[in-house]
Amino acid sequence: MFRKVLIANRGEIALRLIRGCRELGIKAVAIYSEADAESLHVRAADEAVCVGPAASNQSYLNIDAVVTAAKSVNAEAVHPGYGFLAENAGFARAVVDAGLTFIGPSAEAMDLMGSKTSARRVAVESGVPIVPGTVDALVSFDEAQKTAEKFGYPVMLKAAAGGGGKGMRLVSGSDELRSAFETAQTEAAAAFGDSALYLEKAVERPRHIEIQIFADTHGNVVHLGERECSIQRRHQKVIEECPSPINDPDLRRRMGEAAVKIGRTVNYTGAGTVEFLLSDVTGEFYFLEMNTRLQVEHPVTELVTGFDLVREQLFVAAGAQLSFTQEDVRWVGHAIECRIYAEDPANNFFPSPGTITYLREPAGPGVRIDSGVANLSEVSIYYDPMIAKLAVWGRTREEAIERLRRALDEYQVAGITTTLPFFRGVVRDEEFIAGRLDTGFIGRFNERRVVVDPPQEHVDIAAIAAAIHYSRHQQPAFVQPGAQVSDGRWKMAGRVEGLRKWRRS
Amino acid sequence: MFRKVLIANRGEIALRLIRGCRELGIKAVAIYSEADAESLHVRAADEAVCVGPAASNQSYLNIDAVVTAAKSVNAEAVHPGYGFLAENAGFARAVVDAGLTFIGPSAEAMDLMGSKTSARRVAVESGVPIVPGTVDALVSFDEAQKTAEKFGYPVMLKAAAGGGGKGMRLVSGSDELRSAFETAQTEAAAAFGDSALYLEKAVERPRHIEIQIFADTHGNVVHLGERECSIQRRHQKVIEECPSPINDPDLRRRMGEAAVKIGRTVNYTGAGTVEFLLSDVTGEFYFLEMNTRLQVEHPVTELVTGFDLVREQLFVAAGAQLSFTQEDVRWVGHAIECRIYAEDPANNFFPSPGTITYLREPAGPGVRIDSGVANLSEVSIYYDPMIAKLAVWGRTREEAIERLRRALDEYQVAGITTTLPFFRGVVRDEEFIAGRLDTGFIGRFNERRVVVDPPQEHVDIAAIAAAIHYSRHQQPAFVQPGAQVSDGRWKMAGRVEGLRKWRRS
Amino acid sequence: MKLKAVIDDREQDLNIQIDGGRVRAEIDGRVYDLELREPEPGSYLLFRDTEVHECRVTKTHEGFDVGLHGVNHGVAIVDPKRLRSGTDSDKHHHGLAEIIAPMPGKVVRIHIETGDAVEKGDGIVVVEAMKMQNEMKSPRAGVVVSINVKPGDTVNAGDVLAVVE
Amino acid sequence: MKLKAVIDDREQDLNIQIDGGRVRAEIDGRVYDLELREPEPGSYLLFRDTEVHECRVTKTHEGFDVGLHGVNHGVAIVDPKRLRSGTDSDKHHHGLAEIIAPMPGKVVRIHIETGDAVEKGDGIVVVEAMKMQNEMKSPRAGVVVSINVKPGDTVNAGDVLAVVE
Repeated sequence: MFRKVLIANRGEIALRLIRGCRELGIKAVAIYSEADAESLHVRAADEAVCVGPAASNQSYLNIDAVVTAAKSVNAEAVHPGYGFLAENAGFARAVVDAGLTFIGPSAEAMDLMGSKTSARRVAVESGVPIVPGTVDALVSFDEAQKTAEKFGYPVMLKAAAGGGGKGMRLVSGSDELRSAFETAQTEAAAAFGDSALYLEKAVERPRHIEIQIFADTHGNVVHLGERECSIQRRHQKVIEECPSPINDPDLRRRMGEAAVKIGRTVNYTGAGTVEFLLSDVTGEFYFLEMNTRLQVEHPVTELVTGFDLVREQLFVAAGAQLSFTQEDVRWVGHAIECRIYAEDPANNFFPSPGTITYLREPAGPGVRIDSGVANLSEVSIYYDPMIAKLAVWGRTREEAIERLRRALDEYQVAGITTTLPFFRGVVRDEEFIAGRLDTGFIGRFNERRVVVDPPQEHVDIAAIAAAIHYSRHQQPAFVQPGAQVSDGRWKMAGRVEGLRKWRRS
Repeated sequence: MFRKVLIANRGEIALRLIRGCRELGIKAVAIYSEADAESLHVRAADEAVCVGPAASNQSYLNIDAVVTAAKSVNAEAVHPGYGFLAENAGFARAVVDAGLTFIGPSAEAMDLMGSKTSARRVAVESGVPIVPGTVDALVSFDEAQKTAEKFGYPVMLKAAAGGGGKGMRLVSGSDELRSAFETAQTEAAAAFGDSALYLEKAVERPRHIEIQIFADTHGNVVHLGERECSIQRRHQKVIEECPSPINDPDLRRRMGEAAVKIGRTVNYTGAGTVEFLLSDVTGEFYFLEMNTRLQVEHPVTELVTGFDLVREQLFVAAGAQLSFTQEDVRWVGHAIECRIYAEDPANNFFPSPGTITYLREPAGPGVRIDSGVANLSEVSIYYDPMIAKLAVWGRTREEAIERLRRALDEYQVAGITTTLPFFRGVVRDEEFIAGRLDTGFIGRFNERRVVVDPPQEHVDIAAIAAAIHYSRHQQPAFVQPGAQVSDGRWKMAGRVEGLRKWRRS
Repeated sequence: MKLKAVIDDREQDLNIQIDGGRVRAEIDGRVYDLELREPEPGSYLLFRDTEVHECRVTKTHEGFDVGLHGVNHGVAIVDPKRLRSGTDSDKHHHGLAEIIAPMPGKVVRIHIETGDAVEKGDGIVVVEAMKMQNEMKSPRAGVVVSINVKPGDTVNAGDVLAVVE
Repeated sequence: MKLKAVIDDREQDLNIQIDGGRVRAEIDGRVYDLELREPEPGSYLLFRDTEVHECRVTKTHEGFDVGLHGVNHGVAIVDPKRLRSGTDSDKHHHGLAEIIAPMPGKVVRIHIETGDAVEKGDGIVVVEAMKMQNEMKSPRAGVVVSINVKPGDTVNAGDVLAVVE
């Protein structure tokens, strides 16, 4: 096994990887940008190397700097986590060329699956159905327009190099196409250094269901079942479950086999995820894309199967055989994960950077927290606003939801706005409890949510608490009280309106 | 199901029970002593009632006050947790007489199993082997002396009303008997209001193995397998595992059946634990005692079987059938729990009350924390010094130990001395890793532990950090520096010596 | 102490006496007798008879954010004693709709020019932050009377990016 | 700043310069160039080249407790600048063994009387705290020269309960 591994990432996933290394007695080396010197992932590491300024393209995305860092500390392997350089084949090559092990698939496999257009070709070769759409990248806006007309709206624009919803746009009519096309291109360029887009027909009431696969360097390829990731905003997942509420063993087997086929076609190694769209109308599933890395939502699979995916990744990268066969994989109980973002759900999930002035995380039975922050942590404007993942396990989906509800109510974060109030609403929502999910869930949820005002007593007591705090600190709430009362009140209107919208119903 | 339950306890177990109620939509009412008004269990509750002054015999042990509290808030049921009144049949009767449900067995079952002497009679009736010893309480010191001579030393003195090691003494020779007898009597009287003692022959290299049973009011009695609790200090458990490192399915079945027999004999209902001594020499097991309540260490059983024991308790108390049969019980993986005490392992585990000035708890995969404290919590001199339980799960015992090691290293508590350094040593101990456990473990561990000094660099950096802190706060470390340098140094000697002893090896 | 509390957009009279661990408060005639504890700085544990209310109070731009029973309340406290006289308030013109940056970020694109007529929902400005591009739409139909930023500008939360009349 | 650090029972010269985020320290000739951060009050994050050392510093009676890499170090800092002159130190007589209460509690029993001869390990006093009775044993053979408590007394940590010569 490796003696020292460089963790080429930040935030909660860096912590997760450091923990995985620690448990195997491997020294973990963190990298950090100048903005991150005090981040939790640095504090938790055995060693840490600064790789550049705050902007990620000058630090976490800087291949030379990261590889140099790995060499400078004599790391034997590099774990990319997710995001940043995780799906950059050039990075994988640079790591290998530097004589180190890249903890992930071969650069060749990443090339094949990294570009969505070539990935779709692989799926076709493997006999796995794909969503009707362009197989090659669009050469121009005109082509986009023509193809869109051909398939008929609504259509999806996607970044060929993409992932994580960056550079992805749903276009419901021709009038929206240009603005969407331009925005997606810029976003794709910014996120992946490649503005190439392609276009797909949009599937009706699609469920986003993905299959976790694992392969070693000895030809063993297995799947660990599905994750349901239909609850998304801006095409980014916010809640994931294992198994899907559908929980159909036959569907699991068929999708699992399809995913394993694709893995075999590209001689995949390590952890990978094959994403499918499942039409809640027709019941058919289509290959969507493959993520050639560990997923954000891997904990729900770990909770239900019992396997430690990071541990397996390290063993596979070190040349070991998988510690289990397909027959050993059992799915016990139900797990649900909520991604806690520093975003304002009352304001279209806009990021809300800032300093965490108070943090109390839930604990107890069936609760797992993977957090990237501690008390007084800075949530910076430079990076993804996810601060933590809350995952729960229960014997049944019902028990898991009850635990999730309890854990969300325990969770206290102050100083920044988070998506916690949104989740508190979702776990009390009929449709969610019934498991009727598709990627349109949040839109409909926002429509149907009945806003229940809290009892007058709670409102009064909140005011009293504020008054107590004020009296103890004796600073006026407003710098210019007179001038700003009404202004403040006006601002507050929107703000409190928002807050009210997200009350527990 | 109940709408409102009174939690007749404090600390981590009160939190655990509040969580269990919350998940079922039950309002949880806490009780607290005047010393506990700001405790976490009060802050987490929906309602709270003060039941008296700090001294537990005037508050948490005050039956009238607790029952009155339950009535005053219209609670429908009372959960006693463990310790305090949990095994007090009089309390169970008072609760029932007040028209409320006692979440636990019938007072009759508690009477039978509560007194160790009558419990031993029940075991004999049920055809379960017991340790040779007096069946009735000792009437005098003389009788103690005679019986001890009869069985031959070493012998065990135990409180008839006892539990949790209070009023228990190992006596290796006649010269020690009187002092042990007196101490045990006073302790028994203080802890249980009953100074009656009995005497047993001491078993050689005994393993303390207990079986979790569960029974409903419809005649179903099942067992959830064993917990190994051999690692004890002062006859109190500090580390528990499920399953036992022995992990012998046949032994589990035989002990399980013995435990179920006892449960049937007394028409037991709810959660109970039958404790056995297993001789590591002969492989025979003997009935020791039964705890007619939830155990401190129940989380390891929950982690391995997946059942939520508090949830089951609530359902059973509400009259439901057990949600599972013996055939449904599966043991998956391995769980280990460490009891984090506010005690100084370097100083014979003396309690070290105080204020927690800094707290960072471990998290991530396979880690469960049940904590009774938060940042700035007061660990009071009045109550049991356990502040939290750290439990980990792994696919194998090896994986669980690796996680435990990682989690213990993450755990940061400042302001009080805790048993964390002791555990950090244990999880690196050959014998522990090999699973060679018996109740003499800690004694031998203290003998064999090789003390590894930390690298000079760490010692220097610790000194530098202290100097930085000093320079930033500029208070002299000593009120009278001149006079106390050497005195301080002398005190430090003992202290640091101690600290060194508990360093990670 | 006599204060005004602005909560849920309503201004109310709040008369409060704090005497050690006892708090007596009256809000628009509703009376509260509470026992007060502060287990952590900024965490106020309030007992009303047996009811437990733990309030987490944080200072914000507009006043205070109070977390209570899983709900966040925006509260502004106004202390008449501290008000300066002669307030020329309400600089806010209701004929105008301001497009305001909800967070710090960088302007990447501007879809309109001063004088353009826009429909409700038309894209006005695209701001990028945390690697995400967000199109700010016009809250109403009207004419663009001012554009206060250009592509590449860095903006802060609350900045007025454009105004539609 | 020139200081003395008492750590692991050894007094060492500690010369330290703190200049913003840079720390240069010399201990008995060993030189450390460190980068300093303070992510939380009392948490000092020290980088030595790429090595990460997070120190959690807490004030104690004897000086400071420093948690580092899962180990607790007791450190006393002595600032010669602040030492008063004329120290009549070492009031501690090494011929004596003091039986000291390690924590607050109540004396429940005393097994000896002044003048008794005791063996190493003999029970001297039983102190009860947190519902546990703990027998304080004599650390050495000798004669009891003083007993400073009686049953029922409440004692604090550090109190000398008895002395054996």
